[in-house]
Amino acid sequence: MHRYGIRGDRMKSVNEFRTIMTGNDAVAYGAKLARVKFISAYPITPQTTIVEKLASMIANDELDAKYVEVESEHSALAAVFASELTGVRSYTATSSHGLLYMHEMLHWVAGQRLPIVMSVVNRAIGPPWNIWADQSDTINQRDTGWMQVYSESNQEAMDTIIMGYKIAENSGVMLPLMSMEDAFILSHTSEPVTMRDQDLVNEYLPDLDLKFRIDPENPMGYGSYDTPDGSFMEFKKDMIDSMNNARKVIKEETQKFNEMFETNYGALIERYRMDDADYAIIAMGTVASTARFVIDRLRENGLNIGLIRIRYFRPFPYDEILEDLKNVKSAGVIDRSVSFGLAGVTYSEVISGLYGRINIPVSSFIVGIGGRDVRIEDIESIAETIRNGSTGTHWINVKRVV
Amino acid sequence: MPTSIPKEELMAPGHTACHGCGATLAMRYVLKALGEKTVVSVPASCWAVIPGAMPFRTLDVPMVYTPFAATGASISGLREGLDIQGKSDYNVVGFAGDGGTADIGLQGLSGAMERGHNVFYIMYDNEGYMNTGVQRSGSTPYGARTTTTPVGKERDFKKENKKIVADMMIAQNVPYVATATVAYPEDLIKKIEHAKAVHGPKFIQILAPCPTGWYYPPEKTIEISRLAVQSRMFPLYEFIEGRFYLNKSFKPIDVSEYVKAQDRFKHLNEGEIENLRRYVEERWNQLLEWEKLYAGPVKA
Amino acid sequence: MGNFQLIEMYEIRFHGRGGQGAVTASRILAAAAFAEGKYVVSFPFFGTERRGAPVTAFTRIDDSEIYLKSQIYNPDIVVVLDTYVLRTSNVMEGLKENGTVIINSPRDPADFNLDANVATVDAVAIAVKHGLGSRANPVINTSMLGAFSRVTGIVSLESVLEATRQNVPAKVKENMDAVKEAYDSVKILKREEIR
Amino acid sequence: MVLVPVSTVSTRNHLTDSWRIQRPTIQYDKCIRCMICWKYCPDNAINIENGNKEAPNERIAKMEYPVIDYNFCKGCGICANECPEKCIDMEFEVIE
Repeated sequence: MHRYGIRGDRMKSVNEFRTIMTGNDAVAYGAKLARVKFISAYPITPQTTIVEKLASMIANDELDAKYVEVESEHSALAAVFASELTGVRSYTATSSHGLLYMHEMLHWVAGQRLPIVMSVVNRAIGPPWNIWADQSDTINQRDTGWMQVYSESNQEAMDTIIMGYKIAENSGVMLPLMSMEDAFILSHTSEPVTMRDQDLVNEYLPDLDLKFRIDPENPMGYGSYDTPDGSFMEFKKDMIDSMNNARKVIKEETQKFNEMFETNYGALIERYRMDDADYAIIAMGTVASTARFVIDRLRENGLNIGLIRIRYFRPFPYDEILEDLKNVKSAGVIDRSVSFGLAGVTYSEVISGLYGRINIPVSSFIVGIGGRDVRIEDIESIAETIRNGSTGTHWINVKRVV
Repeated sequence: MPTSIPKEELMAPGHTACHGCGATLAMRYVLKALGEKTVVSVPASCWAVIPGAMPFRTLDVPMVYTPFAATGASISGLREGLDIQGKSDYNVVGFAGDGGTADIGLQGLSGAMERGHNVFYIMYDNEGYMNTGVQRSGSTPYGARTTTTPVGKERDFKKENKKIVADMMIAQNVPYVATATVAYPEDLIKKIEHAKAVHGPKFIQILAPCPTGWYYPPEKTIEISRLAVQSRMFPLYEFIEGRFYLNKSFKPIDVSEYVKAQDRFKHLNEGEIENLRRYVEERWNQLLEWEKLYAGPVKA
Repeated sequence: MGNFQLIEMYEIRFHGRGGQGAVTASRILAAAAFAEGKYVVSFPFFGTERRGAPVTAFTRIDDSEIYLKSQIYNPDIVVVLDTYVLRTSNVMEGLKENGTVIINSPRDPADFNLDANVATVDAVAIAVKHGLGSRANPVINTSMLGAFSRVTGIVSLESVLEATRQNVPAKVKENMDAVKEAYDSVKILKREEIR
Repeated sequence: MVLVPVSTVSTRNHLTDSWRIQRPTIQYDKCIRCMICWKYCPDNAINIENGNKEAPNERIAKMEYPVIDYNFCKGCGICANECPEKCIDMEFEVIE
């Protein structure tokens, strides 16, 4: 079977090596490579092995950082907020309800313009209790001022931590970044990962230099109250401007990373077999990865279909998607999350980007909620619905519950 | 100058606290005791508003504003962040009200104290949610009228006794725990000096009378603060690394003298004042027991 | 047997019970194939099972990067670490035509009467002999991989030995001896021989 | 460059004299320079200065003495209430 877009495993440096590891280990090594100095977290399945790995690195003197296990996720992000404000590169990781518990602090971190990177293992929100893959947790946080990246492989999960700090700390961005892995499908799955060379990472990612860090020589109030006629509105608008500015920075820094590490990450999106595609699937995370596999099979059967994989949900790649959809007959957007009263959140984002600019049938698909496996046949049925030029929302592989 | 209070002022004038604000005095004394190498974290509270709107700051030390429940965790992060950079000589102070400490921030406080960070947690206790307009908190005493325990026809004042966070901190065996109040700034500053000598978490609960929420004239703040101690409504004590010292150097007065000075207790009848009197006596006896239980050498 | 050629992706499903090391087995197999330059993915069936409960683990092996992230529904090979599982789960479910089942059992392959290539290895006896685990709870996963190598040829004995050496937490030599003994003692019955 | 919400201007530039309804006045000829008014001022609106010849006696005239900063005094009256010599008068502010 012929494959496209295979990432080479050529080694850039003699210090790079390739080994097998889980997504959570890859993420922990990403944080280590990014030279994080302070880590605070609260355990939650399936995030736990990230912080366990980091704690063990510190215990074995492989990582020069302080790890503080706090008593809640709210406190984890509050502690990371505070340490970052002192000028120390800080990191945390969470999942699902932990992320929801952090919600208030998410806004606080972004509003204070702290370039923190956090890993989130996407897990369903209860009830009922469910620990499996579902992106509803992070989709719920889309309006908190954090950049959001969804990875499709363990390698990408590692590299995104490194790129994430670089982008977040850019003086024209200064917004935090959330890096996502689908629960278990990446977090607990072992696959080959190239361990980056620390020297090369150091060259790519300099030390944090927070201009407004806490300094008793220069006392300031951080996040004081502001009035309707003060600058409050301007602060919020500036966050939007910075989020827009991040699009350019993401492209530049991803390009730089690709050159230095011989990777070929797309910036906001990745395209797969879109050049001659009549139909397009739009997806995020590991669903997109499975879609690549299925697209190869569909192509063998004569269906000219391609994939637009969204890497950055925030800032959202409206223009990039529009550019690709100009040439297709119809498209479908896959969401592994639920917004009650709306259903497909990514779908509605895509539609708002297209509105008034092109008019093709675009359908919405809800898959894999609560970790329901997304199978080859599920993507095949999605492709068939797209080919039929369908619109509307389709729930895939839903059972009749009696 | 015939006072031992340090002259250095790290809280500037021009802030926007109410007339006669006890919380402001608490901050002024704490910073005098700690000096300029100090970083303060303040959650939602009166003190998040006292410095005024942007672009103003009223402290001559960095002040970090955090959400309501974040004080304990934020001082943990500040401490570790500074230590990582070798700045261990800076004092890290959480300065939170009683709502942010006894209620919404209790989990974060307990966690920070348990983890043993070298921090100060100052609870300025004005016995209610004064910033939002005088609502009941866990730290509001029995008998007090607040806007959420209003005295209507049914006389629905607060029926529960004060949740005393300092006592909880002793139960948690925090290395330094003390109570203080603004009427005795020398005592307050001395306690912070004692706390400074202890490496680890330090908790100090400062009674900060609030003319706006306790319904008394603003010039009476110090007087009320003094009566709180003398009436034993707010006993002063110190718990230093397992040893408990109760300040008994006051000539006790009857609870009614304290109660009658504030309109928040105006509605109480003699029977209800008797309830308070009994409560105060029981608690005092409990503290005397602690003094025996955690007996230490005579203090210098 | 031993004539597998990697032209398509191989999908292997492990059935065991919590504590037997099915998940570790799937990972050591991936490590062995990875050492031979293959692309691999190894993952457990993501459950909340505790020790003793049935567990499933998966390995995919391919010449090129593996994008398929779904569970394995049509395995080429099924490895059964515990015959108890034969009663509780349909281990044959979705097995490819002419697929292979490798069972931890002292019995003969023909006894199982399965419509597949069947191999049996007395992994419990091997584990006990080499002091792996306890009699109540023998650790048999490395023995199963020795048998796997011999039966399928997807990974060489040398690769399995090396992956075992690198991945077992203790008793390295004993585990490697068990791999070799299982490799030598596995009994194989091809499907066409049944018919 | 981005907008970061930090406050840098000291409230020393923010006068609160307009908050005052009652105005305290120290009668220096009765003031014993105990500095209790300074100690208890929540608005930090009493400064310490050196030597004022208006004093009960020559010894006290040489001492540091309290000066109310009317730019910041909100007129809460704590100083007058706590003054042991009762030498601080509170009078309604007259706007001239």
